Amino acid sequence: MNLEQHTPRPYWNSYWAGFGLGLVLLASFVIMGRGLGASGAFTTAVATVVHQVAPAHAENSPFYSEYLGDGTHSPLKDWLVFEVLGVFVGGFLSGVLAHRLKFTVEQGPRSTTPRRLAFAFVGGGLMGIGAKIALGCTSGQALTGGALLNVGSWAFMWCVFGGAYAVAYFFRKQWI
Amino acid sequence: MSRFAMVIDTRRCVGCYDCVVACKTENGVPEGYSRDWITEEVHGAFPTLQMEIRSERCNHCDNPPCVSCCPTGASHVHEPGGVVLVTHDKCIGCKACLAACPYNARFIHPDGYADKCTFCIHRVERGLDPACVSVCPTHCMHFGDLDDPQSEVSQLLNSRPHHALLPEAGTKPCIFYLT
Amino acid sequence: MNAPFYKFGLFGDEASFIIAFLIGIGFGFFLERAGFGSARKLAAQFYLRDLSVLKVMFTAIITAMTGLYVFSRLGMLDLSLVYLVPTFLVPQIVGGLLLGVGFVIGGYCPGTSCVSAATGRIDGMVYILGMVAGLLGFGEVYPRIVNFAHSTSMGQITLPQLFDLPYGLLVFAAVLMALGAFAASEWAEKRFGGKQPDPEGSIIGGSRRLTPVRALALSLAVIGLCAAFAGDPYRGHHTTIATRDLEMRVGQGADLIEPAQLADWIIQDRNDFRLVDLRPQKDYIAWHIPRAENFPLASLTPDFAAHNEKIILCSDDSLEAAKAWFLLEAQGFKSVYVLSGGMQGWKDFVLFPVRPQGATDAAFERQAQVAKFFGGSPQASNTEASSVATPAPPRVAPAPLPTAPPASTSTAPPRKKKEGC
Amino acid sequence: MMNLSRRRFLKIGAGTMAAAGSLDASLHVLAGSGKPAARGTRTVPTFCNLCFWECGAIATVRDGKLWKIEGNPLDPLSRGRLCPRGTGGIGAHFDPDRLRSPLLRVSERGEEKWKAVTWDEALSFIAGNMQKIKAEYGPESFAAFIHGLGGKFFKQTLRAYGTENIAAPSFAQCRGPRDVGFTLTFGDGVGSPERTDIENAQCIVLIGSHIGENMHNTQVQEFAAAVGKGASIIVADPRFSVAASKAKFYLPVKPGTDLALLLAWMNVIVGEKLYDKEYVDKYGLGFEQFAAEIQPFTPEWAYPETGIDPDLIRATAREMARYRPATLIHPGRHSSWYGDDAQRSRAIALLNALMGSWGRKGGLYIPAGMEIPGYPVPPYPKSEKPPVDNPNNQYPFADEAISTGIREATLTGKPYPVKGWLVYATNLLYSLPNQAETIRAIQNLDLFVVVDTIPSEIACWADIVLPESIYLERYDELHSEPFRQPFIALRQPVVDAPADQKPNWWIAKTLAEKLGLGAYYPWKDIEEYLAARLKAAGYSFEDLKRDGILPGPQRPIYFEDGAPAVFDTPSKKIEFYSAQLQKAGFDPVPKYTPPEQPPQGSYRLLFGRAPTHSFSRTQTNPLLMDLQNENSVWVNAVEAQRLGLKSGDYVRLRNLDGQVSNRVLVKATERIRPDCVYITHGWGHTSRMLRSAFGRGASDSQLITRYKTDPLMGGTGMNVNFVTLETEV
Amino acid sequence: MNPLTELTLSRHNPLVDPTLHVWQWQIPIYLFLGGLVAGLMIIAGVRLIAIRPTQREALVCCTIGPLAGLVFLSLGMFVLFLDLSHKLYVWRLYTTFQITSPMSWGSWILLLVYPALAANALAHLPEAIPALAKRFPVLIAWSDFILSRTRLVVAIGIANVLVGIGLGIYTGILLGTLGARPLWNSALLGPLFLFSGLSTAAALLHGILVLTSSGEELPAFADFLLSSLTRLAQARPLDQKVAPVLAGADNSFLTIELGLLSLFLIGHLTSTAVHQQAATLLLSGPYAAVFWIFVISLGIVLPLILQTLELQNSIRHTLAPALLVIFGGIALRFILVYAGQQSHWFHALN
Repeated sequence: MNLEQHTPRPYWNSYWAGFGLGLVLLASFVIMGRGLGASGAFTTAVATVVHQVAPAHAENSPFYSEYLGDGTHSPLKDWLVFEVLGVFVGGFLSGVLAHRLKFTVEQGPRSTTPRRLAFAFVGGGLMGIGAKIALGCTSGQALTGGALLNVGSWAFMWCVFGGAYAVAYFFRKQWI
Repeated sequence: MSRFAMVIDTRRCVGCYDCVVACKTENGVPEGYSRDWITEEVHGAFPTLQMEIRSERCNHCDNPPCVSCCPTGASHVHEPGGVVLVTHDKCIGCKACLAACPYNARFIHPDGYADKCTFCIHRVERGLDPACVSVCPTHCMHFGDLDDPQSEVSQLLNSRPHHALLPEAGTKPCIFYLT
Repeated sequence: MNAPFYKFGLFGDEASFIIAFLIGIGFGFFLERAGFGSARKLAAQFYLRDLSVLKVMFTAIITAMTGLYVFSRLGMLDLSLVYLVPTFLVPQIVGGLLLGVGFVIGGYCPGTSCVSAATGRIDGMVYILGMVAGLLGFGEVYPRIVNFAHSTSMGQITLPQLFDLPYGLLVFAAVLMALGAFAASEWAEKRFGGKQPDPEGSIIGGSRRLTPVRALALSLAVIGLCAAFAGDPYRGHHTTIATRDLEMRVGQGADLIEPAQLADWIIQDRNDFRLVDLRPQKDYIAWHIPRAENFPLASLTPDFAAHNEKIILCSDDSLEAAKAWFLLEAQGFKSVYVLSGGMQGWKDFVLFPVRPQGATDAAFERQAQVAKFFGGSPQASNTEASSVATPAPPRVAPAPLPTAPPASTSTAPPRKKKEGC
Repeated sequence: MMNLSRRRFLKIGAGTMAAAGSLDASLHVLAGSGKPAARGTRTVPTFCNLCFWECGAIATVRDGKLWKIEGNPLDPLSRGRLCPRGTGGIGAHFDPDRLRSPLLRVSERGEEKWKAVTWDEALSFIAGNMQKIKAEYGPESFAAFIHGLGGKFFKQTLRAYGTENIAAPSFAQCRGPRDVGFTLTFGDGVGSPERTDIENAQCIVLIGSHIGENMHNTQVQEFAAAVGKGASIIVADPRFSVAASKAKFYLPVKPGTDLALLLAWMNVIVGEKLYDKEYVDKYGLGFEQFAAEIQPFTPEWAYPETGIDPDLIRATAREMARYRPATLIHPGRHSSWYGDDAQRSRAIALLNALMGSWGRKGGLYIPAGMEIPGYPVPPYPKSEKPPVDNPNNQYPFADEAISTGIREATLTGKPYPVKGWLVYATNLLYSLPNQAETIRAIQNLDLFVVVDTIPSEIACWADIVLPESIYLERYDELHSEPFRQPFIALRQPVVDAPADQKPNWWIAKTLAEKLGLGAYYPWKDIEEYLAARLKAAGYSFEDLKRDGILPGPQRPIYFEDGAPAVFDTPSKKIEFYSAQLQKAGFDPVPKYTPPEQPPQGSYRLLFGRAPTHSFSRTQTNPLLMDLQNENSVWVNAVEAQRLGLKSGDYVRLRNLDGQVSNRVLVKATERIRPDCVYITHGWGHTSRMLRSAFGRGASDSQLITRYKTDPLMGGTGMNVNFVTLETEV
Repeated sequence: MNPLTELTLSRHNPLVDPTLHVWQWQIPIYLFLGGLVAGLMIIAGVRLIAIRPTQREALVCCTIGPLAGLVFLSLGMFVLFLDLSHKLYVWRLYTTFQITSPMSWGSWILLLVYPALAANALAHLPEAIPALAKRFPVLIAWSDFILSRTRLVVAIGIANVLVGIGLGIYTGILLGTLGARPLWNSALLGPLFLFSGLSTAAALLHGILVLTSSGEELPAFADFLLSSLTRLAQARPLDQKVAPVLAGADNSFLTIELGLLSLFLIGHLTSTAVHQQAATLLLSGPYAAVFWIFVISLGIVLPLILQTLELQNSIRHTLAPALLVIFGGIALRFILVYAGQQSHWFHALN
């Protein structure tokens, strides 16, 4: 047996992947009456950790306290937290089945690993802040709100693309 | 042989807590803990209600699961009388007996050992009733020997309908409630 | 079908977490399949090399959008119960721009970073760490920008509401726009990415056959077109009513409450029912049965009472009561009753009961006393029923604007976490 | 947590002591301080003071430490068994929040800033100010609120000083209406302990009395015995009380409509001729007029008012008649509810009269007392001014001083100013309605003295607080109330007071001496006083000290056994139709007026007792706190669900005057009507010095801002407040 | 559950009310470690018998496993000790033997575990950790002593298997005999915990194999984290003989565990109302989310899928199944201990 045989399989056609994603989103609407999300789960996790470390600080903060619930059960017992847990598992499963599981760093040919990781960290930070200001990220706002014809979501969506295209030129060395 | 038991008349009991406080003073039960307690069970909807008030404590079961699960023999059946007792300096505080008791009658004494009702064995051995029985202003509680057909408890059980708590748990409790 | 299932109480919170997990698996699976576990693939979008992001996102959006439209238009789903993130326009624009910049720098968005981390991408893991750091920082500065974050609030608002256009039309517009964008993307990919279009997987390139992808696009377009003319999904309530069951209940009179029985319940202070007065407010204020709450027909929303509460409807107009009865039954209320004879029945049998011919005073005494209690007066058997027409002097003083249920603290909405991601 | 750490500390301490065992003993010898505690147990008979029932008890001391207290088998009241409060009474000795020394106020009233002073300073201060008031306004301008047996010597000092304005809230705020109603009918009240022959009753009607939850020891014992014997119990209560759970008939009567129910019962009994005709003919007066008056009040009439089905009213009326005369319609005790309470109590009396139960076995027996001559004292000075509490005799049937009347006079200065108060053993802020009014009255005072064992709310407003030793630490006046069996009981000290607390007799006597009234206390100490009184009555003090109780000779207590059938009404008959009421302008036969209804969304506030606490005075008793450490508000389960509340939630109660209570636990229960809520009295303490009770539960007293005054006798009906529930976040 | 029933208890004893909570994290951790050690013993015992004593080869199962077992057992006993509230009297356990008490049985079994594990580890210690053998040559002598006696080897193997089975079943019986808690009231808890222990042990060994293999692309961070262990065991290519056996065994154990868990729940659901209510705690009650997601999905089903793929050579052997199975095993103990304490015979409110 030769493990090298397993080369990663190609990605799905975007339309079919999108269709599948759309059906998942629709299922969420039909079953739960709510859409998908991601950043909320991280916020809850952060709020929980802050609450563990400095309970008084978290309870007094208008930001964290919103994510701590009424105190009757753990704030981690939350829909989005479980959903994001599923995202990890689903992504992992898909990766395993397509032989794409690999410890590696995604970067353009001209980038270096430390630089890429630093950029990833900064980009993540910006994302976290942006997502909180906008009350959602690409999944919670663009995807979910987009399907619901939500005003804010469409405005948000165009701004994501707008913002990204506006600065894309300056970061081209990272990717191409 | 003798088999000590308690018979409690729920028709007379008013749930006044005298048994609870008498136990606390007699046995020096620490603050925040109780060896006996009052349970009120209400069925129905207003105004068609039934309520049973019970003074509850360790049932001193004939088949005590707390004794059989004790790894050190600290929990034991004291004879004569079949009273379930705990030897404090044999108890390691594993809490298995707390988990084994379907009545939740036991607790961990602040000093570390498992504790519960002793049927006031120190009084009974001197020919007195347990403290809770001796103070009850409604005379709803009776203590005596089940093996003696002439005893008050035997006679009461023969003459009146009664039930014990959770007979389905198979512990053969020795506290009976007259209805 | 009563969707969204969760909002109709089909299952509890615990089960919802399991569902969340399963939905999450699906979400993660398709994200990974689309290649969104790879930052390079995602970032290529912004260099017009590979526009999968746009294609995947818009396909997902229009799929869910049309599906949602169809379900709600068929009355299988109550669109008003689907949670909508409120719009705060400026913060969302600013947040969107920040997110866009973060996207290019970091290469992921929060959802895709999970997938990338799960498939071993170390940059994805670092990205998540960065996001956590960002959130921590944001948590500390949030109190200072809270005013900004809450500015330009527009509430829960959709594009159809904003532009005052039919919902279906906007669905169609979105589908058309998406299809146009797909065509543009394919062109751009060819132009900038130098990709040769995959004959099976593209819309404009390749052969002229009706490939499955094209069939998908076509069906979405057709549904969109129909939607443009098919009306508003919000008002498309259709409910199946078990006619035989209803017939049986109506036939047995099991849907009626006799006035005398209601009077007894009020006297005995039974509180296991809600008495709903359907008449216009001014009639209600003029006089009403004690304990009655005023809910004109239009205000009988599904949440005006708990679904398992016993509801008794009264009105001047039996048709009005019947309408309300149907409406509430259709909304899933479990036990709805109509006051037999309506307000007139109340007057005839409770306020101004007529002593039956030959009945003794003693036998009639109870009814007479009840009548007096409610401010009416018992009638001797020979008197004309004309006096019945006079409205009863209300025993219960006219309440000022009693439409709202008693102001209880519990009506304050529980503190709710913002949904969304 | 506190307990745990304290316990650990003690454990460590004990370990150290054991290690230094021999050293410890020798230290005692060296220092010569504190003899080692006596080993072994000893018992001391005394009588309880946890409530007004004053049961005979035997306290046990083990190794010098108070261990337990049990009933005295010789005592006819306790019959050898105390109630939970009595059994937990030793906790009062260990109460960590007790007053320890006299306290003199050093800032504004109510700010709770104090300076500890000596008894000499304290009593000189009081005596000086009392003399000033006497000189300026006359002695009548000094008033007192005194509750219970321990107040005897204070009354003596104040009578000697020259005032008769001495009231107890137990009249106008509690049992007054009942006793007035019975006196108007039978010429005598029901007394305390009540003359109810519950034990022998075959049918017991409780209308607003929750025996079992109010732990009047003998009554509960007799009630349980009656239940055990299968007596038929009829309970009318808005709440499914403990007694209701023993009842054959439970009538969920609408609050405030009890009189309608009573009238309907009488209507049935008279209409169906079910009453004791022979008895009524023999002892009654005005029965025909009475029968005519109640004729319209049929069960059907009562139905919409009370919500009780007419058939049920008839059935219960017949049930009562079936067992007469052994049918007892219990007079209750706390009876100041709706402002028409004397008339309602009169209706209860009349119903008893129809049953022929007064003076009969199983009804209301004729109690017997014991004669003990008083200790001879000089005659008290005669006052020229009328009593301050009832000017112009506006409440013509008040036969005791009206506490709220004294408060009114203090506020208005009419008919003459009141400038000094002495409050003994009653927490006025918890017993009088409308706390704000009491506090305003206090502002008009020149001298305000409170004598208490714990720093109660009223003590916080005092100028000077005197700490009294508790009942286990003192002698007291002899206890001898007319009862089934006559008796004399002695209270004697079991242990020493832990700090500088003094017995009431010492305080009153020393104060009298400071006032120059030493002649009224011609004895050295109370032992001399008690011995002299007992000797005069022909009994031995030593016997009483040994046994605690001296039973008297049994005398007949029923008419059939030869008890005298004396009715001390103007007509010397049972007055079915009351000419004296008619003359004074009141209904000669009770009439019903419907109560005010709660506004939408609010609930009538009802209050009552729990078996584990007495009034507001036991909440710092560690033993009793361990049984119940806060009260809860009972809310009908359906209402609670509508309000989004469940058992264990906390709410605040807000009354119609905007008064908001402390936070209180919800008990969502089927056991109460939907139109009212219920809390037990005595909680929600606001005195910071009551550390272990501060802020626990809600206080009904705080919410009783409104009250309705009974026109017959000045009682204050307090069940007329409505509250809404606010969720506590 | 009759909504029209109100049950009010005045008792408020700590650890007992409002629901029993006598056992916190210590007991589930102890039960997990006990099960894991039991699994390690059984696997070690079987492997010891299975390979011929003369065939000297380094063995994760026979040496690293028992050594880890010794550590885990000591850790478990320490955690158990932490749970005792009357700690100074712990020696009382060994002054008596209470035949009806599983805990007494367990405390004596634990004493047997040490020598059995140690003997097993000794047999192949020199090959497994040559560095150690170099420093303490006496180890080689002991190893030779054991391996030269076939009967002794078999005896050690059988002893390990038997004591392991006893230990594994005991961890379940410990709860199973506490009839007062309906959720625990099942004889299946013994086998369930035994097989759960076996699956975690197999997964652990499999994980160690993966970690210590110097196969292509050793995960850097894992290398960093566990470099000490890998150095001990000397990195070598993935043992292509043992790894699939372990994965396969783990799959069987997981399948049996799943079956037992189903039987356990079916048993409750077809029993009395209190048992049904107890099972509901897991199926749809407050523990449902954790049960379905962490125990069933992530702890059993997902590793089953992954290991099946590994066995089919569809994917590489990774650490993931091991971590998932171990995590699932811990979650199972936690959930059963916590939910069990919450289940009760008074199936009224409160």
